[in-house]
Amino acid sequence: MAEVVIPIGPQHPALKEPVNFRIIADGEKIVRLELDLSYNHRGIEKAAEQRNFIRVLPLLERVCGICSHSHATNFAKGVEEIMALEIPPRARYIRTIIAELERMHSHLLWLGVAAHEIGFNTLFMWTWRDREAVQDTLEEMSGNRVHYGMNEIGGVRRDLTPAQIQAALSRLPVLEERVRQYRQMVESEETLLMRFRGVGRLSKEEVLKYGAVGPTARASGVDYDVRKDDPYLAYAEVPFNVVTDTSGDVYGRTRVRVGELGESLKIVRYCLEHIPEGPIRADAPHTAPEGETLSRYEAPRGELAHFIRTNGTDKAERIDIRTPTLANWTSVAVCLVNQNLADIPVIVAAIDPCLSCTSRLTVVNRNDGTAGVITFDELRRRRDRQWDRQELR
Amino acid sequence: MAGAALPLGRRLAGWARLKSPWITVYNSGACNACDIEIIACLMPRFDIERFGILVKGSPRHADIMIVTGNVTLKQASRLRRVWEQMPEPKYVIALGACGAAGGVFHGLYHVADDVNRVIPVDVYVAGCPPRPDEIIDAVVRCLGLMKEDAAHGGKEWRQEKPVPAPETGPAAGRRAA
Amino acid sequence: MTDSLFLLVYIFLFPGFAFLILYAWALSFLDRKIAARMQQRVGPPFYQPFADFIKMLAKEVINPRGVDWRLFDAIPLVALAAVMTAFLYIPVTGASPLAFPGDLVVVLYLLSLPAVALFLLGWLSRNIFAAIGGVRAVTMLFIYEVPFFLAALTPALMAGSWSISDIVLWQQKNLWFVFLQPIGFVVALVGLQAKLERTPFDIPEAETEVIAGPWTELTGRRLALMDLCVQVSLVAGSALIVALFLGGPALPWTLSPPWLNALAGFLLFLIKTLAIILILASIRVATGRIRIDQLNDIGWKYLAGAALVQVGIALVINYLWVTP
Amino acid sequence: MTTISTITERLQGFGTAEQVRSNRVRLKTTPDRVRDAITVSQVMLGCDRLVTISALDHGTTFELLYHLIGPHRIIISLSVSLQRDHPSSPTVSDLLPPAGIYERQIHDLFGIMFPGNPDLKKIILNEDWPADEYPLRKDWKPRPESFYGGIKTERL
Repeated sequence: MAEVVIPIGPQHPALKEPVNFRIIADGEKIVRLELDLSYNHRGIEKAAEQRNFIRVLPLLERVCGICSHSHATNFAKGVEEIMALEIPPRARYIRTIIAELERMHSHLLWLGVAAHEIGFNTLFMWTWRDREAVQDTLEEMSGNRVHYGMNEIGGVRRDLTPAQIQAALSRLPVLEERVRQYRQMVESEETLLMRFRGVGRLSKEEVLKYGAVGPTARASGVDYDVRKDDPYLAYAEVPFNVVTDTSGDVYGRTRVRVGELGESLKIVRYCLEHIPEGPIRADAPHTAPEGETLSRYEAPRGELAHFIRTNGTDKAERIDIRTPTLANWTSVAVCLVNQNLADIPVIVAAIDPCLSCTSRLTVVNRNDGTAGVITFDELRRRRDRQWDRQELR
Repeated sequence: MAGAALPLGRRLAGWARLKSPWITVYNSGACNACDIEIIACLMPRFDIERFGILVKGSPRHADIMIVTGNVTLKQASRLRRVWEQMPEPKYVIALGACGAAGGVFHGLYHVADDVNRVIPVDVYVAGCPPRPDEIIDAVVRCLGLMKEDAAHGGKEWRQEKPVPAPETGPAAGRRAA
Repeated sequence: MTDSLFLLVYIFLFPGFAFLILYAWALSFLDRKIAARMQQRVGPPFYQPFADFIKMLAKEVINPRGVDWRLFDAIPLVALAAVMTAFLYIPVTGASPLAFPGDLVVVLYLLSLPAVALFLLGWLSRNIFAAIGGVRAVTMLFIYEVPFFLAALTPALMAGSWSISDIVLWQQKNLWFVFLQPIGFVVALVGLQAKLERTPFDIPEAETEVIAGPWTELTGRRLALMDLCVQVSLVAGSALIVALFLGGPALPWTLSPPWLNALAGFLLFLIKTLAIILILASIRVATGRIRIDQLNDIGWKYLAGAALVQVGIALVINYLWVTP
Repeated sequence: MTTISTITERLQGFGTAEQVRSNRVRLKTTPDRVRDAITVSQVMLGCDRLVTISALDHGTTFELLYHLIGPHRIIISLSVSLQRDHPSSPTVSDLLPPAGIYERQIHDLFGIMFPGNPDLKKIILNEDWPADEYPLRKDWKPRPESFYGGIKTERL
């Protein structure tokens, strides 16, 4: 039977960001997949080497609009480690609060987008309605809805007033109630279950082999979570659980994310109630001594790793950013094979791809479905014009 | 008002255009922030459908294209092509500091900075990212432009010089052929 | 003379094309508004479908490279004409003056033309997404058409006539078919939802999978006409279900001046179609999209099965109650 | 039980291993021994998971760092130094599938060869990016006469 090549992207409604897949499909079944993520390559890593630490922070925040705090915090954390700088406890707590609020807004966003991918627009609207409450809290604390600009080397830039803490605490009960509703909805809504169950399944062994991270890995029962493994910020003092699931499919990833919403709410509540008094920043030198660190951080999408090498000046020698999405692509290529064409958006969305993160650097990956081994074929000249293209072979 | 002199059909079309602007979003290399703020516009709090605005997947159906972010070099030719697929009359909104001048990415080796280098931009929106209300405001300003254009009978009256198509490289030339 | 004038008015003004289009816009506005309210949004203003239509008419028409533009122009027109014609046979104020024995079959046939038109459009577009969408549209046609036909068949069986107006008359004398054949009613509603390609059956135009499916390459007046075609289908389809299962515009007793009778029937028709729209909109809001293989399962296993059971029950009732 | 001291001890055979953080061991080794070191880390030390491969430009040499982690949550960083002219290191993508992605991007941005990787084609950068230009090398400057990504801007 003839195989059809379907180019998806760089502009496609399922993708809020540019990426190009070439799906080779047989009828409605996917045979193979080729990925090209380079559309967002901007050269941030090069720029990060040419700017000083103060200017790098806003730049890294704009690696990605959804996990902006993750990148900035992770970089600040790494540089502080090289400088051997202890940041004040209040600053740690504020960073933790923002980080968990960010995780909540990201997971709510994901839940909505996943619902949208299966055409369930009502859930999409509802989660985004509740996301506004999180956004309001973030805006009150940081002054911005998306790029918070809270971090600086040695602490945070804004303090939380008691009124802000009260306002944030007053919003939590509603969110807790809504998260309970979503958990119920996710576990009982019929069309949702039909589209999520058994789709894009990854076994525990596959997750370990292909190096998936974050909720994708935890949905398969792999309990990697940097917050527990290598506690940073205030996570060593805050009680919380790592949410895992055993099903390994999109449904499991949904349950993990909804579970993490609840955990994040608990963390935010704990931090707001137990925030210590004191200064919010330590005096940081402008230059960092020679040194290197692998700074890891549990971003909403999974483990984010920054490898930072400093050379005694106020600029970094090298900042190597490995985003969770990049680590997850290999596993996506594996679990897409032999799936239904209609499930592409769901499976791809299930890792919560953050392409602007990923394609500071670009990857093409392709998978030989039958053998289950990653082989890299020749990258053919891309046909980017999706609108009038049809190729049969 | 010049509108009174226009025939009824034209006036009706002009009115309908203002009441039903459909948008398509093109991420030309942004950091996502603008995109999620556009999606936030669809939400119950902002609900742009009450103005008749719909977000369409196909540029063939759209009246207004919102370009988010700086244009990466790879996206430049694609952006131009998607823009060419939109039916007239079409308008472009460049979102955020990146759309206007590259923002924090200004001068990076893989960024073409300004959207206006690739396609003619009608409205710029400041902010990093702009708030949803600012995005809605930009669409409304764009509607104002539409109204004036309808009165002037075209877009030419406010363009000093047409934007040239970007000089494309050998590979891009091959693709187009 | 008066007869042909009456026919002209009936076809072109009321309740023919002019009313039909206005009512289609009204219903599609209501549909969007109901959905928006359920999603806690404000929703569009009342003139929205009209503004959309005018705007699309005024837009540039683009002929994609290699596309036969004559066919591309003709297909939306044919689809729209088919659906509008179908509506003429459905009783709105009283029995349709165009009614003839067997018009139910014609209506069902005409109502399935838009799906074929979508398939042709998708296939002609020379666009991979449009082609996939077109194939999906026609695959879906094969799935939902059988249960839908069977569900529409049962009232005809019981009433002993293939004329919609006769079926309405039968219900006036006896009982609405929704009470006699509840399963058939549900199957017909689900079938109609699939016919109109609304969630959870919007598989051919699934935005996140195939952009806009067969619609992807449509611009300007083609898009406007095709959009209008779907909106008119919404009216025609719900009117058909009203006529078949909810007793149509018929009142249980006859009012003295004929115009009052017609007016009351018309109001009944409006109320009943609005109720159908409310149900359809609720289904649309409360579900996500299913996959085409899942639709295949549901369609053949449950819908067709339920419709067959309904036919069987109808035959038994016929034997025991109606025939003697 | 794998502890940080046993890991350090076990890896001494491949070069100089030292503990650089409470949970991180850094091993300096050579390109020809890196595959063996990774196999040992995988099989005997339980580090079955690749965090990332980082590449650095030191001016005269390139440095590759393979960061591995396992269930014991201890990171092993294997550092490999490469010559600047004809930098190459054997691929590890058959041992660790995710490494394929990282190797490709390092190849594109630094021009480091990974013999054995079945497909080291240009991927990160545009199809018309000039050959032999690697933007993350310290001495790279855009040339005005070249096309980058199908567009020529006056700035470049």
